[in-house]
Amino acid sequence: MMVSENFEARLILGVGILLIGFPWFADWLDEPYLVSTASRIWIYALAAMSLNLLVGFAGLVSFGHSAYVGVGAYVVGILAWHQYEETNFWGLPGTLEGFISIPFAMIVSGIVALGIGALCLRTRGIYFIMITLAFAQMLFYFFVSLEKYGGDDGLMMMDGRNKIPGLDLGEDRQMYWLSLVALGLATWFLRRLSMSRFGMVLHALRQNETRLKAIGVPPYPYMLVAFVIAGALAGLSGALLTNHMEFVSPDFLHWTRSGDLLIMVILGGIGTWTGPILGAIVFLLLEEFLPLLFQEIGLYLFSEHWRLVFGPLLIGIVLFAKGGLHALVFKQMKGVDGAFAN
Amino acid sequence: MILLIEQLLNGLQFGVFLFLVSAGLTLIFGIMGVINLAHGSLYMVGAYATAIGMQWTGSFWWGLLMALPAAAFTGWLVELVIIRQLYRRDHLDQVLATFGLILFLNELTTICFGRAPLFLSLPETLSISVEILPGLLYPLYRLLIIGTGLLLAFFLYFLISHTRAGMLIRAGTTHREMVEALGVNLTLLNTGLFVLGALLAGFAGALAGPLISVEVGMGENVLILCFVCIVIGGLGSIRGALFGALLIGMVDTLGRAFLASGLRLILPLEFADSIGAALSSMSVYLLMALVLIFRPQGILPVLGRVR
Amino acid sequence: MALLQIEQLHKTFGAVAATDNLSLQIKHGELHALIGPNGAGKTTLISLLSGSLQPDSGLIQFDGRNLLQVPEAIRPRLGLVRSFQITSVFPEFSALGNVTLVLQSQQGHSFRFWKVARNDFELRSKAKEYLKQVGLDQESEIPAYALAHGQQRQLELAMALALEPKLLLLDEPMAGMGPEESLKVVELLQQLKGKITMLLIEHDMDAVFSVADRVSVLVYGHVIATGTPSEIRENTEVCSAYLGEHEIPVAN
Amino acid sequence: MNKLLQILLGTLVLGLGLANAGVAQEPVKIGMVTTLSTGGGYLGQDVRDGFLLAVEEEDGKLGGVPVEVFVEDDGRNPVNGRQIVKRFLDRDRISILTGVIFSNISPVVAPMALKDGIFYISPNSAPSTFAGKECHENYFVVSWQNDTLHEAAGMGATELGYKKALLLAPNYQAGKDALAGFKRFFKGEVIDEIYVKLGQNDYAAEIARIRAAKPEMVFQFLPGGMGINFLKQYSQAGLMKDSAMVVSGFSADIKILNAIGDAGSGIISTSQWNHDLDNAANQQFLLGFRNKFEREPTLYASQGYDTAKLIASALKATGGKVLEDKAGFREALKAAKFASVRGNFRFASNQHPIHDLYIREVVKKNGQMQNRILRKVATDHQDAYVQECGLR
Repeated sequence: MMVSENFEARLILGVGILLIGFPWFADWLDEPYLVSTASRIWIYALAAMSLNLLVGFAGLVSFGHSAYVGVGAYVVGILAWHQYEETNFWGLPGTLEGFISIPFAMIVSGIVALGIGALCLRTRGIYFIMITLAFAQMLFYFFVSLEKYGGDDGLMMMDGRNKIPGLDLGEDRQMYWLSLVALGLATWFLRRLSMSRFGMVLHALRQNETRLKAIGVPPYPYMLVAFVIAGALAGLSGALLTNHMEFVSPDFLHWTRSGDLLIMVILGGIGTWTGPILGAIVFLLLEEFLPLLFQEIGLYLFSEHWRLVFGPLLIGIVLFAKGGLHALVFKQMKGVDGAFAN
Repeated sequence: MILLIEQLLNGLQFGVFLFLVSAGLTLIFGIMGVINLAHGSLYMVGAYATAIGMQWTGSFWWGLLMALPAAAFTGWLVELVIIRQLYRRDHLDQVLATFGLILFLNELTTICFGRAPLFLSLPETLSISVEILPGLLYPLYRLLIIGTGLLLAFFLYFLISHTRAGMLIRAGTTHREMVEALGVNLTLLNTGLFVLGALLAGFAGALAGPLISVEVGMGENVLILCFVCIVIGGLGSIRGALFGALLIGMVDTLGRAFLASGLRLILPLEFADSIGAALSSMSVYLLMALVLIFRPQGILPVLGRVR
Repeated sequence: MALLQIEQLHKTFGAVAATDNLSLQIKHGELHALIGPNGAGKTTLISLLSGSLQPDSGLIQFDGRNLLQVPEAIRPRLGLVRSFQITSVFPEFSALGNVTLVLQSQQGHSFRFWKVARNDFELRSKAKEYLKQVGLDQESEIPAYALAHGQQRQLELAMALALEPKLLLLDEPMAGMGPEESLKVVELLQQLKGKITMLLIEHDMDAVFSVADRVSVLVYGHVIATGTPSEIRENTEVCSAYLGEHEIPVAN
Repeated sequence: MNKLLQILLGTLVLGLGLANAGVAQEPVKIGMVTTLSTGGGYLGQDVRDGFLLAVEEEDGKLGGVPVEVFVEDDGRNPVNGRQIVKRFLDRDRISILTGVIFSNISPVVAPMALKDGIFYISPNSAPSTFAGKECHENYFVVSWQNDTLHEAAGMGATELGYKKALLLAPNYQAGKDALAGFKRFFKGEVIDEIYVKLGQNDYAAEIARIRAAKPEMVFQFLPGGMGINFLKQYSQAGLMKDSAMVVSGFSADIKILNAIGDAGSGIISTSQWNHDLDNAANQQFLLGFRNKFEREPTLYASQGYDTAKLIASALKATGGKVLEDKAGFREALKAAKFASVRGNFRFASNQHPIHDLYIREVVKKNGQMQNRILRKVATDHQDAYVQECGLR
């Protein structure tokens, strides 16, 4: 079982290294804008990854994950805005320094996750799904009503993307590399995490909570810490997203965004390593290129109504491809279900 | 005072309306253990059927009548083709599949009826306001909704608690295996139940038609609210759904009605307005969070329910 | 002073009194068997002790400590450990993984995020010992879901032992085992006798009467008799309670 | 795995690239990112149709210069909008970006275009930032500044002699701007302001509040479906006769009037354009539009048409040079030498329009609800942010 997982890890590493070269590949295709699409994919993959820590590791189905993405995104946006307006944020000056605002975004998201998690984790199952959704909705309306920061229209980063010494994020390739590296680091970190003692407890938690209690491990603190870590990583992806878009709006927190993330995870394969990444890739590519594709092959009805195909596609994957794309890709290998087995 | 009564009526009307959609949702979850995100689409189908029916016949009543078979049929089809595959799957799969279903149904509707919202107007006889108290004018149609809604609620209550089918349903929510062991044809029961839910949702959609624009995606907005209702009330219980729906209806309406003006007493105007508006749009979710924190099983959970 | 002291314990579900004015004492080091007809409330008692149920009234003293104030997840740390009637292991973990996790939990909190757990060889070799003890050392690398039912029961036992219990609550450890498997378990219990105090719930009367130091008989949530196996055999009340249920084997 | 996907995708897109390449005389490429889906979709459809009508009049040319127009739907989602514009810039290499409908899209896409050095010409959305501090030499607005029609409503209400007004808007920026705009020119007293949730569609509670407050008039800015629902419920509640309804043009376009039917009669609304404006350009526009699409144009269609005509005038002046001669093209745009369907039209220094504004009344004419101009409320009106703009 470990074999398949190690293989998967090596595969991710290898492909990841290859992908560093993607911008040149895009140039060769004379389609430089693919670079920006790809960065967006890596950023969402990161968010999906962090959600997978809850859904896949600990078995906690959070339906409000976009909240933490959004909070992280807003932190970067708001700091940049204060920098531009040369005003203070509770006495603190705004900033464009990536080294300050991105970690800060992670911290704030983490703290928010701590607060929300502390309350939500008292519930289980569908109740947990709904209460996480509830808090996400509250945050959504909170940001909508934040007139000072653009309310519903959101905030632009007037002075462009964050500044990171040695990097020029204004340049799309460097933004791409940053996103790719962030995703890589997160994956590595989460992998270490899942193999650590902490990870073992999470996996155990997913498998049999009563038993875990019976061997003297109170689940709550572990779930909470997992929740915070996931929140912080989501915050990171949010921070990157704002940079990529040079814009942030409450739309980032809308409940359908949480749905999208969940779908990426399920689509790709819950509790697997390649799953969330595959899910993000396929989901976003379909979303962006299905219309164009149909346009090209002359099915104009579908090019406008591509969801007519996308919807059944999702259903099909649920009904016939148990374990998502991951299972499809790796089905020749055994023990996908036991991918985490110690 | 008059204002307060009128707002209470509004809350009641909204609540009753939410109940119609929630009832199906909670039963379907209760007995089949299926989270059906596409329930809102059935509501949409009802609304569209009414709109189309009205365009053909020119009569609101015929439209209303058409909504029921349309919704029922759609429900039956959906249950047969998709939901049936999901009974034994976990919530995640159900969420994903029914989400796909939403996309599909919405897009289909768009193709058939276009994106521009449809609007249906009430027959003259209904589009008037009646004076129910001296000085209190209230739209007749909304009164009608309250009436029918409460009637249906009572009917459902009777169905669940005083009929054999209801007995099975109640048993099914708590001891599924036991019911199966009794040799009851669960498939039939499920289909019937699903269609019943679809009927209610469709009817709600039909009622909503003349009040709000009939457009693609109208289902989702209602859906989320209804989930809140049934979760607050306690999943799987009709009583809970009714309670939750009325509670949400009241809280939402009264929040919108009085929160802002209330805050103005303690806060400077512009703050009061925006904070009030923000709070009132959050109020529903705030309520749900509070309920779940203190009653993680909802307020009126199904007794003996094993999670 | 007994290790476990139960006094006037009450627990009712609706109208049914599953535990009715139940009092019981378990001495240090003894193997105390608890028998009784189906629905006598045996498993309920285990649940009350392990903390997954709260009594309506009564007192439970464990090791001179009021147990009712200790949350479920903490009780194992005091040395009060249960095994489950319905097999309950971590299916995706290997047998070894299951026991390792138990040992890990024994070493206090698991907020260690970086070191790879399975490289903790000291822990794993210790885990292997327990597997050996229950005769699972051959299957240590097999994921639990792939183990035979009997083997899962043995794993269950190994996990319980790994918690180094002062008092081990065994809820029908031989349920669904083949004869030779149950024989293994009986031997194991023989070995453990004296080392660990045990409360054994078991339907297999031969097993019970061959290993138990003392036996208590539970009927309708109430202990009607406690004594050595031989005393219990003579007890007429018990026979009437068991009339037609089990016949009690005569020692030869 | 994902590499494979990328390659597949790559080839697909390569195909697209080829498809758009190799036209005889290289046409001027215009990207139109607009909103065709969602409830607000009809706005984008009308802008598009109005624009393409003008192109069709010259069969494929504007100002005698061949143009290629790429139209894509942003679904009112800034994220999609950004991706589309990215594609426009990097793949299609457009030189003019237009079409944006909603003010949550423009702040995202406009800077992209401007940073890329191409021209941005808005047929609709015009947030205050770009009229003031953030105004840009390559940023033009043909429609109006976002506040304009609300300001006009304020003037209109004053001229019609209303003293006590109650204001209603969604609790978001555009909504607040709208009320601010109205108050800027309303002389009477505002007895209450109600903010509702964006996307709300049942207004029982608010209507009850209005009934209790008994204002002379109600000014509301509830875009798209929201407004329609409100108006229907408002008239169902029988309030139309007690308190007049004054709105900005958006809330009373022909589409909405058809939707609410008789409930709409008597609504006062403001606009920079109306079908009964008597000028040659308008006649031509109405004729063409009705023939081609067999429906009544909304003010959005007129804006799309004007936008195309403006571009045409500039292309004519520079002989088709856009990015080759930015300064020239910019001057030509500024000059705005085209016959607007709204009559007088010229650009202020912030390159937003200076034009006349009217109040209209909804009347039933041979079975059809329609807007009839009551009177002009402002001549050569220009927006309030022009001073903040550095351009001269």
